[in-house]
Amino acid sequence: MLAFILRRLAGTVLVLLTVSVFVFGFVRLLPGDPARLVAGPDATAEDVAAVRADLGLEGPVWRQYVRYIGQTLRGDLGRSAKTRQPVIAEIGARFMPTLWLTLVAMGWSTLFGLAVGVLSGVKRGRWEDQTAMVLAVSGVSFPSFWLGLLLIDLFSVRLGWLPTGGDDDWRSFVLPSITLGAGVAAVLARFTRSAFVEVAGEDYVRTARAKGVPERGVIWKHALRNALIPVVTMIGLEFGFLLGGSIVVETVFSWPGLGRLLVDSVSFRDYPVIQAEILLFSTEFVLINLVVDVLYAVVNPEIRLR
Amino acid sequence: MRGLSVEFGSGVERVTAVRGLDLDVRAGETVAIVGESGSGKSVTSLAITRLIEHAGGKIASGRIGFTGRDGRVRDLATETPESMRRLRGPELAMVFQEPMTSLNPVLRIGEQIAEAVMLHQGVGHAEAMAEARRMLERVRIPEAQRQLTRYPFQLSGGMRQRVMIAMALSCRPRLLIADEPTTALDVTVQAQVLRLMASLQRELGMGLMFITHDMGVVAEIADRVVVMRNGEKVEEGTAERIFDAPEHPYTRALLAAVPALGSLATERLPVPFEVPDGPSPKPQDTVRGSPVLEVRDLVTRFDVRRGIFGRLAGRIHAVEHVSFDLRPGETLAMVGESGCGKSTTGRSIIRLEQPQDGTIRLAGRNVTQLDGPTEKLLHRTIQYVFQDPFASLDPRLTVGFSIAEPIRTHRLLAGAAVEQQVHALLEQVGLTAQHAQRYPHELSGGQRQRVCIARALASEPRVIIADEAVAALDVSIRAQVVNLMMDLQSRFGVAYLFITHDMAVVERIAHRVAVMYLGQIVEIGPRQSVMEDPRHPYTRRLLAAVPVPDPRRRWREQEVDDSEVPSPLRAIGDLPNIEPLVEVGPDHFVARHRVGGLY
Amino acid sequence: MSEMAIGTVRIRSPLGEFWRRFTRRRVALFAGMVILFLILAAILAPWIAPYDATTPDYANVLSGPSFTHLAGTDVFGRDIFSRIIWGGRVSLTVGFVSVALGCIAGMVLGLVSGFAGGFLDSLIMRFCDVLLAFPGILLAIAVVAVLGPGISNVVYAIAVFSMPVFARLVRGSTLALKQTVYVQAARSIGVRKLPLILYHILPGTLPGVIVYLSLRIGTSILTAAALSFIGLGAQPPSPEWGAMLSDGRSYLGVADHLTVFPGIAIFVTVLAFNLLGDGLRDALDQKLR
Amino acid sequence: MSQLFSKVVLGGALALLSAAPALAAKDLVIGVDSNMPHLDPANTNDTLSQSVERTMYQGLFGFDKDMKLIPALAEKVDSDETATEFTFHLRHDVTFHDGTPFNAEAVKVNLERVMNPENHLSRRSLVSMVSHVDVVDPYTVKFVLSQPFGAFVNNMAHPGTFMISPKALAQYGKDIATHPVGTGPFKFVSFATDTVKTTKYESYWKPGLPKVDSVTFKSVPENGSRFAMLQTGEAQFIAPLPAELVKAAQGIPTLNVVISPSIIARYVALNNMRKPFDDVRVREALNYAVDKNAFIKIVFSGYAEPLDAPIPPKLAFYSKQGEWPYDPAKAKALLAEAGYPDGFSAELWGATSTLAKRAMEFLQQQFAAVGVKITVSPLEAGVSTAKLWNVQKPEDATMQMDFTAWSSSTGDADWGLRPLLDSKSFPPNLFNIAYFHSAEADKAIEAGLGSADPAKRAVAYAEAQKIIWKDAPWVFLSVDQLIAGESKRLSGVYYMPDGGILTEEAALN
Repeated sequence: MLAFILRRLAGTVLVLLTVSVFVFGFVRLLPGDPARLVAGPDATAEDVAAVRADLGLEGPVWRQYVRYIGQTLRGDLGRSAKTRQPVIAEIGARFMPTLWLTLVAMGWSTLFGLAVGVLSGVKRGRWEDQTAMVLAVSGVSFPSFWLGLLLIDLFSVRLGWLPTGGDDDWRSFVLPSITLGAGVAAVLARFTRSAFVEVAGEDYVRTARAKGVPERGVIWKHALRNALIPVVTMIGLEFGFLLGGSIVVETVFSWPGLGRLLVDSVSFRDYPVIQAEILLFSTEFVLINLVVDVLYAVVNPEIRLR
Repeated sequence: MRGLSVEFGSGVERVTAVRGLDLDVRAGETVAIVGESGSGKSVTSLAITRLIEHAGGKIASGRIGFTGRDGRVRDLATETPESMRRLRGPELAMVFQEPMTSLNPVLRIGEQIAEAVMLHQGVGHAEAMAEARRMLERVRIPEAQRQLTRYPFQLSGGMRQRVMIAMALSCRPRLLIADEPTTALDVTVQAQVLRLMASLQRELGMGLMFITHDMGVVAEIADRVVVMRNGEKVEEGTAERIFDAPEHPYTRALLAAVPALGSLATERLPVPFEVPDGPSPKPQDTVRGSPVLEVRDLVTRFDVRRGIFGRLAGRIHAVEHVSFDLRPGETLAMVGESGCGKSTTGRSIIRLEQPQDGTIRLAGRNVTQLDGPTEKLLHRTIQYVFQDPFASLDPRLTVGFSIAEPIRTHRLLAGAAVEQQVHALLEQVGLTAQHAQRYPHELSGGQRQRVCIARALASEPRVIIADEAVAALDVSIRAQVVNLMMDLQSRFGVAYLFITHDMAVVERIAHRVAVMYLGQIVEIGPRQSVMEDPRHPYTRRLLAAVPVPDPRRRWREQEVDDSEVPSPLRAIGDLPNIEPLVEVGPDHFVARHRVGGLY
Repeated sequence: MSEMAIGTVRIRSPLGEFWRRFTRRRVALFAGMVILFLILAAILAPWIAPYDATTPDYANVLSGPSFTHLAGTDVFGRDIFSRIIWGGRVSLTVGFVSVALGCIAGMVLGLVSGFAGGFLDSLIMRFCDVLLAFPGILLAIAVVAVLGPGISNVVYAIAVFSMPVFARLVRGSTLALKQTVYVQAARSIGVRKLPLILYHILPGTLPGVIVYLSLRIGTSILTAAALSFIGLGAQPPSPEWGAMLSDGRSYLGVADHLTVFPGIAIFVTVLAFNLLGDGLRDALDQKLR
Repeated sequence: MSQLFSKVVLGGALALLSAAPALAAKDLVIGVDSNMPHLDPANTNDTLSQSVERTMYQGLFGFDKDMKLIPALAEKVDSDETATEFTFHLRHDVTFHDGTPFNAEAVKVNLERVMNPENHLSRRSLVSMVSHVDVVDPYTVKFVLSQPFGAFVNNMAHPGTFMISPKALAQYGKDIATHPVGTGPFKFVSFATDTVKTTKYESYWKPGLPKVDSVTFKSVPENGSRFAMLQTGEAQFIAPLPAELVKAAQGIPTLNVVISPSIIARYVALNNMRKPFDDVRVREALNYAVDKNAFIKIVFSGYAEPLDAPIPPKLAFYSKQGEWPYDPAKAKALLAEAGYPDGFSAELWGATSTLAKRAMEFLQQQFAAVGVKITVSPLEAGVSTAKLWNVQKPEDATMQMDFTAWSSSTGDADWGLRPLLDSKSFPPNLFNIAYFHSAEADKAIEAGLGSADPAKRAVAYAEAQKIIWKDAPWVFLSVDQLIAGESKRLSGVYYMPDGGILTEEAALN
């Protein structure tokens, strides 16, 4: 098990290094000059040059990269071109809100998706199944920003139940996490259903019935645990979707997270922030998938004990 | 059971799988239900336990009277689902065909057995686990206590089937329904399991309904036999009566197709199967000339990697120093149980696997190192027929395309000649030119295998490696295909390397037999001499395990050998003990392994 | 006793079997017809759209739905109904072309990767891992940020992030197909690589690809809309649905019809593609029957 | 109905949510449309950050809600004839939030920090003409300039020269941006790029102020969300309120819509050095081709005024020039005269905001009517600065037409004209992206700067505006009206003509 985790970690580091090259190269492909933007409207040419040096944009690109990796490994992600703050502080403040929002969305959508998926699988072909699946497909067919705006209009403005944005208390989590998680819940519901239906046809489910296990036991003990194995992998992939989705949702709900920062920093060409943030997004995604792999091993003894 | 009918689907898609079936099983009796695929025998078993409803079918009519432990007679066809559930386990139990998939992969063995115990006997977890251990001991699983905490994937097929039996019997059912419980097992393991079931049945005094397609197995275990065909019962009687004096032509046909080991003990040459209403078959003498295929010291091993950086953890020694010759017109049967390396030997010869060592000579030419011309020669001269005719034809291409593929690949013919040749080949294997336009799914299993044989013949090969080529076919069709192959051998002088586990087929088709065990040939020689005078302990054990289709020659008195075949997976540097082959009779060689322990 | 007597299963070709099972799924069939209808409407836009999609009418801005303007007019007085019909051309093209590009590139990579194995396989798969390690929309933002906003760049962006998914899918089925007996049979005959891939492997990967294709089209229409929302999508005066929805949101509460109609257009289209994909999957996948 | 709905549809749990937002009565929340990058006044380029800084910082002078120059930390100023020496007399009763007294020494420290080129502060240009700062006595400070600069007091009212506690400067160095310590009515509490919280400064020097306990700025870029915040009471003031939502806001009884004039001019800069825009007839034609009233109606839902001079009316020394009337026929005739009877094609740049895109789309339609085919290219901030400001030589400029806006943060005509239209202001020096060059205009602009006498300056700037207007280096479009939404409970928050927000006198009841 430990060896398994270590091997995954090694792979993760490799992927992240490659990502860092991509990110670094990508940022330099972007049209636009951050130094000029940072220096401001009345800066002199020398000022701009000084800012450029400050941003690590001097010298050949490969040297910039070596310097950048070295600094990154030492935990120094540079200073934001826009705010002149250390990137680490800039991102640090926004990391937790995004992580929390993503986790809350992931949490409810996983629970909801699994429950609906199992219900549909059990009631396959019946109206419960049909309704749930139509709702699920609808869930993935909504442009999320529109859904968000509609939710604000209904629950905040018209009904006055929930705040429109911010991350002040648990109530402010409700609408953004619903908007963010709706698609994932729907995908998971559909996926769980098909995994469940597939498992329900397996021989060992028949065995369980043959030994007189009650239907509930057949579903929860025998079928679901096996159906979870592919679903767990799916959850990992969907996490990436959530991270991406947070970019839009955070804008709609004024959520002080990484997604908004990214949009801002891309439009401002704030290289150090973009670099750090894409790296962070990828790390988060890769790490979550590591966790998912471990979970996968937990539900699947064949992987765990090999 | 009276007038049972089972239907699947609804409306125009409705299919009646079982029609008006009557059947009785008494306590302590073993009733075998026999029939070929599609005869409705499995459907019947599912109908009794009402699991048929979860498989999409329903009981359309009839009643199933069942006398429970409490003496009450219930109609299982009309019981509520909940009371059926209560009956399953303590009264009715089932063992299924596929031990590999019938156990829940994510639950420990002990938990799975204990679950049934807890459900029906109302005992606590600890007690149920103790009972589970006792059951495992009872089905003769070694180290029962330790096995309780293992997962199914850690056990062999035979062990899993024992676990299934232990689970089924854990509540001492009145009736055990066993649906082809040994079909997926090797013959020695099958013998073990059959003996185990028979002895447990006697101990528990339960009724046993045994579903199988194998008349040999029927003869071994059944008191009474019910023969089914197309969802209907065609004949019923005691085992002795059915085997001695079958009445229905279908029963007769079934029995005729069952190869009986030892029936050719006095014949040196291969003899085709007898065909109902056909001329009586004659021995064939087809071997001519010097060896067309010479294999020397063939070695194929697979690396097993695990750990953080894919460290080499061991090797599977699939083929170890295998040597043999094959002459034109000759059939060498390669026998052995799953995992013994017989298929890998065949695959290594045509390079579907890469051998590590050894030489292969084809018609005197060394084809061990492949370059362009030798590769062409190899693929043209040796053809391979696979076990599963359903899988070995591309479902998206017509039969004609598949047969023409070797011709086109090796540019043997061009233009319209290709089509003509395809038609000719189809006729040679007993099909018609019209079949060329068909897709594989439109053909029956036997027809498909004929197509595969036609494809194999298309490049005019000198050697055909038939890898379990008839194993997936029903017995009656198996005989026809074997006969076809023998007929083709006599016409074209093609040599067969016939890889199989079916000793009865070996007896018919082989000139010589090679017995493989853990990657090595442990015995090789003329068929007659190997089968009548086996020298290697493994050969003996293998032959002893083959069921005999004669209810009077049961082996029940014999001792059960519950040992498992060891794994060919070895640590790095741990080389297997390879004993040289020693001649013990004319052309009959045996590896002198230490007798008794088998390593 | 003949062999034919044994078989009782009715015989259909794979295509016929697929069609039978697909047509039994009424929802999917209906979804397919909706998509067909949308495509037709987009093609016939010049003839069926009541107004031009770009001609402004400053005297008649932001008017609600009426008989003259079925879906009302936008901030420039343009007929929203006509813009949605014309916009179908843009949005559907974005959906189709981006996924098709990603699919073709992904299929080539997947086939090569799965068939060649070894180092090339590792290389391609690590590359896909890296692409997958970027959340999809992030990758799209990255591509658009480099190439600049605009509908064709949106197409490339979405293609880039669809590609690894197809590559993995095709690689997976290539590996599975490589193990099938019929491919081994072909190899045992000596069939060379190219015909082997073209005749035996490629067709086998198609069912999975087709299912995924239909599901991804919906995703890419949504992604295009999300890109429009953050200002990186289609540029004016293109009547792309996402851009219409995104631009109209400023008028939420004042002129809701600006968002409702493009929103519905996106929703219905994506829904239809998803339902179609589900139906195709059920019809193509034996296991799920 | 709400209760029934929640019970039936959403269950008991959600019903708990219907409680009203729990904000204490005297906490003011202001919703704004973009992030506050940082809070070092000397390094700030955006109006919004300046508004936030204004709650905590003050300069020697300041602006009132009408952009009128008023004394702040200085009680009065004297200057010499040539506008090269300015003496400020400081207030005696002011302390910084950290207890440091405010005096002439503090002014000197602040000024020298901004002047020092090594600090690379982006607002250095405001004081680049200062040669040295003399402390005359603890509360008198003299600035000696190296060249005459009539608008100097305006510069001292600019946020770039706000006074920071010298002690805090020494303590935090570069990090002063996240630890603001000033003399303003509110003290700094916390800062994230989305939210800045400040609290009442008890020892503020103006008696009776501040009247609210805290001021929080929240960035809510999404227009609909920002408006929703105001509706739900999560914010008491939002700015800007998008023009298209004015009608909706006016329909809500608890809200006020505040509409005020601005100094934000909207125009299309034309590259005067590039064909076909080097021909004045083409530039005139384009001015005739746009219906300004329709522009205002469509783009600003009517909440704007036509731009009738190169600078907006609220800037000092504005001089009305009339209007370029909408006359497409004349535009076509002029184009034909200039040799473009079938029009021409060109690219129009602009920002990526919804408003900019709408404006560009409108302009595209208008120009199309006279045969000029426009490709619209919204550019992100990072791209446009590089493409517009980083050009080293005029002939390298790729810009053809750029829809843009300018707000003179000093409130003076100089900063409204010189950086944009003086021939010495070509990029990369300043922002004359139109590459407009007119010797007479240059002369007039310099004359305006060369005197501290308002009368002389007025004459010079009137001349400059007349020349520029006639030469039409831009397509003159409109002057924004500023629109804010506020709760009826709120008073004393002002939206200034440059888009800044004044919170000093805020009161809630």
